[in-house]
Amino acid sequence: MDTSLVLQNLLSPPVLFFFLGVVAVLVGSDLEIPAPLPKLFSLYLLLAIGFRGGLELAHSGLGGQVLPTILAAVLMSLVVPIYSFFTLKTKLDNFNAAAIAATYGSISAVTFITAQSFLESQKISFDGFMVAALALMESPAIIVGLLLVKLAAPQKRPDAKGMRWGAVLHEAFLNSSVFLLMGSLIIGVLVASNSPHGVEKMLPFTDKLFYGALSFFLLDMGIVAAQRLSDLRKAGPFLIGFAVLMPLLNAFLGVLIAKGLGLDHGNALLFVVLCASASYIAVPAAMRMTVPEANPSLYISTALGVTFPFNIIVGIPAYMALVNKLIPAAS
Amino acid sequence: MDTSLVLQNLLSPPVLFFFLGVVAVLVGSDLEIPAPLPKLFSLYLLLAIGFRGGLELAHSGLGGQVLPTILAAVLMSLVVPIYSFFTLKTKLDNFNAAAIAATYGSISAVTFITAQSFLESQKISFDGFMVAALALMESPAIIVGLLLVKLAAPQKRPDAKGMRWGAVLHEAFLNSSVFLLMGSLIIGVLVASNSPHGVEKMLPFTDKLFYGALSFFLLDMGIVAAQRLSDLRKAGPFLIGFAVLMPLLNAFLGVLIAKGLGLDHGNALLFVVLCASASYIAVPAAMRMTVPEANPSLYISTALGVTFPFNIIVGIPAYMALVNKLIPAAS
Amino acid sequence: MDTSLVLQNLLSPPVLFFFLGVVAVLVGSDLEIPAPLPKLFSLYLLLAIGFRGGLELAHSGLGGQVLPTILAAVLMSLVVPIYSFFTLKTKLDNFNAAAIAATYGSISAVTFITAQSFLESQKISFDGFMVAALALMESPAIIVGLLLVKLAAPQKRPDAKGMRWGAVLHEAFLNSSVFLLMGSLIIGVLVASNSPHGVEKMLPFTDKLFYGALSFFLLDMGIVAAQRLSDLRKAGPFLIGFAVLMPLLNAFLGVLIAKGLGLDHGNALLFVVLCASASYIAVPAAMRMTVPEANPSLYISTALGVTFPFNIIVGIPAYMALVNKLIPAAS
Amino acid sequence: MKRVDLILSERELDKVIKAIEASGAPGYSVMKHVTGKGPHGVVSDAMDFSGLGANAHVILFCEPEILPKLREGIQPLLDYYGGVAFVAEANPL
Amino acid sequence: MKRVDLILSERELDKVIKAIEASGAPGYSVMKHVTGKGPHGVVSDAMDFSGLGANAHVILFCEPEILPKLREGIQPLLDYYGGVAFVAEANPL
Amino acid sequence: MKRVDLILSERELDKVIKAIEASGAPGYSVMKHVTGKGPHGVVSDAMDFSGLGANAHVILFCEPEILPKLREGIQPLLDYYGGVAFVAEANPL
Ligand SMILES: Nc1ncnc2c1ncn2[C@@H]1O[C@H](COP(=O)(O)O)[C@@H](O)[C@H]1O
Ligand SMILES: Nc1ncnc2c1ncn2[C@@H]1O[C@H](COP(=O)(O)O)[C@@H](O)[C@H]1O
Ligand SMILES: Nc1ncnc2c1ncn2[C@@H]1O[C@H](COP(=O)(O)O)[C@@H](O)[C@H]1O
Ligand code: NA
Ligand code: NA
Ligand code: NA
Repeated sequence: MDTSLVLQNLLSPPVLFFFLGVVAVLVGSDLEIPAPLPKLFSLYLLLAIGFRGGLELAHSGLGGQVLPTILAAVLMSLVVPIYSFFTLKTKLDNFNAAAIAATYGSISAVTFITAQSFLESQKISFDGFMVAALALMESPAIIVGLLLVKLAAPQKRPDAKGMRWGAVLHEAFLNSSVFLLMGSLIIGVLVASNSPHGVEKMLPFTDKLFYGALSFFLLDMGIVAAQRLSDLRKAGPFLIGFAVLMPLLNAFLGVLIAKGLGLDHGNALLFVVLCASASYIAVPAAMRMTVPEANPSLYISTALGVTFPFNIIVGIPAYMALVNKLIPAAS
Repeated sequence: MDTSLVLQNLLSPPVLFFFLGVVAVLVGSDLEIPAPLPKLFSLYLLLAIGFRGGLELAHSGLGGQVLPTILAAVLMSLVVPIYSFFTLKTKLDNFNAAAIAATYGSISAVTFITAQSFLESQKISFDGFMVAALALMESPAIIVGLLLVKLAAPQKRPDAKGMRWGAVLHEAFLNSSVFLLMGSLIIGVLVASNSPHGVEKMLPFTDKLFYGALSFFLLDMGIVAAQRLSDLRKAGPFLIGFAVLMPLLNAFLGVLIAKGLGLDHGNALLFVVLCASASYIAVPAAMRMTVPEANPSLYISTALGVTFPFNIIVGIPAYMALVNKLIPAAS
Repeated sequence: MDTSLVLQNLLSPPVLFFFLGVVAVLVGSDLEIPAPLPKLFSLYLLLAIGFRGGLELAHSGLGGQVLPTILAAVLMSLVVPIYSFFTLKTKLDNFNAAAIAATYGSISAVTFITAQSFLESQKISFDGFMVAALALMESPAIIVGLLLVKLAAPQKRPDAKGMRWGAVLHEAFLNSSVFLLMGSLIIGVLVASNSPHGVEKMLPFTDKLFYGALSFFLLDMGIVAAQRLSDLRKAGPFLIGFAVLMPLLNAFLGVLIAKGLGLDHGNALLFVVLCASASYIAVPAAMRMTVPEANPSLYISTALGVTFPFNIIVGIPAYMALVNKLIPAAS
Repeated sequence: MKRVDLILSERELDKVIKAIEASGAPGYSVMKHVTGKGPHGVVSDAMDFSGLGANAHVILFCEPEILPKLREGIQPLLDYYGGVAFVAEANPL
Repeated sequence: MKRVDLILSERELDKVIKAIEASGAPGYSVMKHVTGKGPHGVVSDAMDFSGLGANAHVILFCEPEILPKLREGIQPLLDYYGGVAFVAEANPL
Repeated sequence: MKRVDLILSERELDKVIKAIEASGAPGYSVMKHVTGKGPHGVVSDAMDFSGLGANAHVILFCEPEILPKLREGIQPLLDYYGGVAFVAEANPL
């Protein structure tokens, strides 16, 4: 693994602010970013990434690699939860196994954004349609997770007939982060061709501020992730191992698929990061609503306390090295 | 009506984000922008619009059309509540009639800003002194509304002697949004000539971010406006009709006055929008304090649930078309 | 004293927005910036000033005047609380005397930032290492304050053995504002040389927005400072006098030291402002945790209600005049 | 001792606090941003950005002798503006 | 009259409010952002940014006759999802 | 069962929660950002930006047997730092 890539990633502002948050918790500083300020940054990042992705999608269109890549991404978000579920079931009950599995089928927008920043710092180009893949991987993973619950666990809830399909689809497609991401993407597409003036006036907000806002948000993510560390003891070595090895496996599959799709290095890294990352925004919120039997501290701690820092810190440069190795450079 | 104007307005980012908020409520997404984040954007927009208006007012001075236009605007804010009140009294009690009437005499800063953005996208120029008109239309409308309550309704409140004038003027001139808008306007004027360095360093904050912040705020306005839709059933067809027809009437009067004042197309549209819009920030807050007998769900739902979306979506381009038709282009 | 300097300072946007906040309270407007929005700006300002200082420190290195200046600053933060304490003890109990003393040994980051803006508007240059001095003056003052409590006041707290050193050092070095400022400074240093791309992408956030965010925060500071005015009556003339005269004394000492260090005008002013300002963020929070016996309304009102406005409004230009008088211009 | 719970619009909070202070109560606590429903309809915080405010919950512990004075100051406000006030028994821990 | 205090996850708040309205209670008040600890573990608001939510505290004052209906609607929710519900005496001020 | 209400500075919240956990209480709930007035003067949240904090309101429902242990852990904190603690009757819904 290329240690200079790791170091360059480590010394970028977003990752350093993430560390600062972690250190704050480890040394016991009272640094905190009180609610609902982190929500402001989280909403902003989703809106901005969606909008920018939409602009680029409007330019690239749906031809070439676009549709195959999006399809492959959706497929991964359907398949990953299934094999994750059967792995997790060896040690956990159905509810927890399904909730964690859904988490790993879905994606982490912040990991994706950090990977984009990493690519930019390496001057490697990538395409806007990858944001569409990002947006489309949340819902299928949620649906598979809830399907697994439905199939594997007998329902005896006060809502009588158990989960109804309406509620499941509702959570999958209309939960606030999926909705905002998709909505902003569509707005980006609509605006790109019809309102050049609007695009230009949005950019200082969605582009210029983006990196700083990401750094600020990662400061909070560092705090929250580190607070999760104590939960990890309860989670035990099995889950910690899962939270590191499953992303590696998914990343490996991701590189192979990216190669098959003929993606170039930038898009390949983003594709891998989508496969390897786990959701700690949309999916936990959806699982908490629809699978209250699962323990949030398990699915949040694995996704946010282990997989997220792992990806942010060593994952991204490691996946880049893998991409560089397995995919011949376009020339 | 020029449908291309409507379409161009509909496809601008602020209006699309407004729609996104409306859709979120209609489809039942849990998207919300929790308090006090919308307050941040509302404070920011008032500060920025005031500051920018002040800068421009310092340059234009008070000569030419400036004073007549401001006077005409203040006059409209005094007169509109009176005929609105007598219209509303046919169906509502004095308290509710007066509160809604005050709302329509006053203005909506966000509608005004959206109209400015619309003009910019059409490359039509307008002047900064219109912001002074905006700032000066809130207080008279509040005063007339409270006067109407005082005259029309016998007071029997625990505060003994009913409303005192001090409290009325206080609410009219010192309520937070009027105060912040006026204060920022004055700061803009003071700074324009004395601190060119300060102006330059403020602009990235007050100018560059403005459009994005407006879009973000309109996302919330879309959510809040759509939540009001259920109140409309209670409001009934009379109030819904009022909330559409009164702006149209006021807009029509506004165009005639603008023509009389000799305003060019940009300023004329802004003047019309001031006449046609209704307040859902300053006036409701003032009415809630001083006329607790009126039902907030009535005056907020009409102004925010009907008139605001109507103006944002079809009103602005429609008024533009009217201006184009009735006022000969300056040449 | 150069009245044009005072006027130029008074007519800068940050100071005018501070006034606007003061006026809001004095005239009884309900303008308020609800929690936790001011915290957002306070965190942002600390992060941005630390980061920018770090960038510049990386370029200037620790040679030349850097280390002597930082040492002198730390020394002042150790000595000021001691003579302040003995002055205050003539009228106050040990707890309150120690808490106020610590406040004056420490610094006000916002006063420092306002002084930087003042220098920029005067086109006088200054160096980034002054931020390091800023960051390093908080902790010693807190430690001396707590030492004074420990020495002067018999402890009889429920935590048994009174204050433990761990807790004291913890509060001194790890309280959230010191931690964020130091952390951002270090990140700035690390990033400056290793991640030029990261630096460039951070600047729109940390630089361009800075002045506007400062103005917005000062609007809140004006409100909060003015709310403190009623506490001043309780504080009495002794404390009010202390809150004006002590900064003047410290400023005078500061100019002499700056002269001894050979600082040029820009750095000298910043050094003086560090000496003359009093903390109303880090130290009050630390004192409240560790010296609950002291009355927060005393130490906050003096630092925030008197010294802060005094410095912001007349102090900075006055100190500039003093610097101009006592330190010969570099040529 | 007695525990009094008041829930009312943030709008009247200043007036209520004045009445509490006039009653001689030894202290009180206030929670804002309370939503709810009562005879006057639903109160949400969706309009918070406009300064419209929601409800406040005021708790105060006092001797029973304070109650008449408190009632006198607060009841007219509640009667006119809405809101609820209840008393219960409570003893120091 | 009776005072009922409910503390439960914000997640179930809508359901609980429906049950309260069905019970015929004359009103209720809600405080969100409540943290705490119970048989199901600690609830913090650190994940607020993700929409995960914390607990809500619902207070309602009602006639004793309302209680059985209330219990019927709410008890199954608390049994399944967690949360606590207590009743105490309270009288109008 | 018993209902205990504690209102105290956010500053001492961690210590109080430790005392509650040591007492064996089955759970507790916390509301922050409480303002108020007591023997030590007025507490507002205007200095929130500086980390100064306001008050917290802690509610806990427990068996009467828990009270002595609770009192023992909490009373010294309240005596020294300020704040109030009251007990009332409460029964499961
Ligand atoms: N029975 C009740 N129980 C609890 N809270 C109530 C009750 N009635 C009214 N409230 C609260 O008091 C507020 C004002 O009531 P009102 O203006 O009388 O409708 C409501 O919005 C509720 O928050
Ligand atoms: N004994 C108790 N006293 C006060 N609050 C409690 C108690 N038990 C539980 N709670 C609250 O109810 C929430 C949900 O409880 P549970 O899901 O049953 O653990 C907890 O997070 C606490 O906020
Ligand atoms: N009698 C009371 N009733 C309700 N709350 C009180 C009372 N006394 C004190 N408090 C609350 O407890 C906090 C701390 O009180 P203290 O430090 O003793 O002044 C106050 O700020 C109030 O929020
Ligand atoms: Na994934
Ligand atoms: Na109008
Ligand atoms: Na100092």
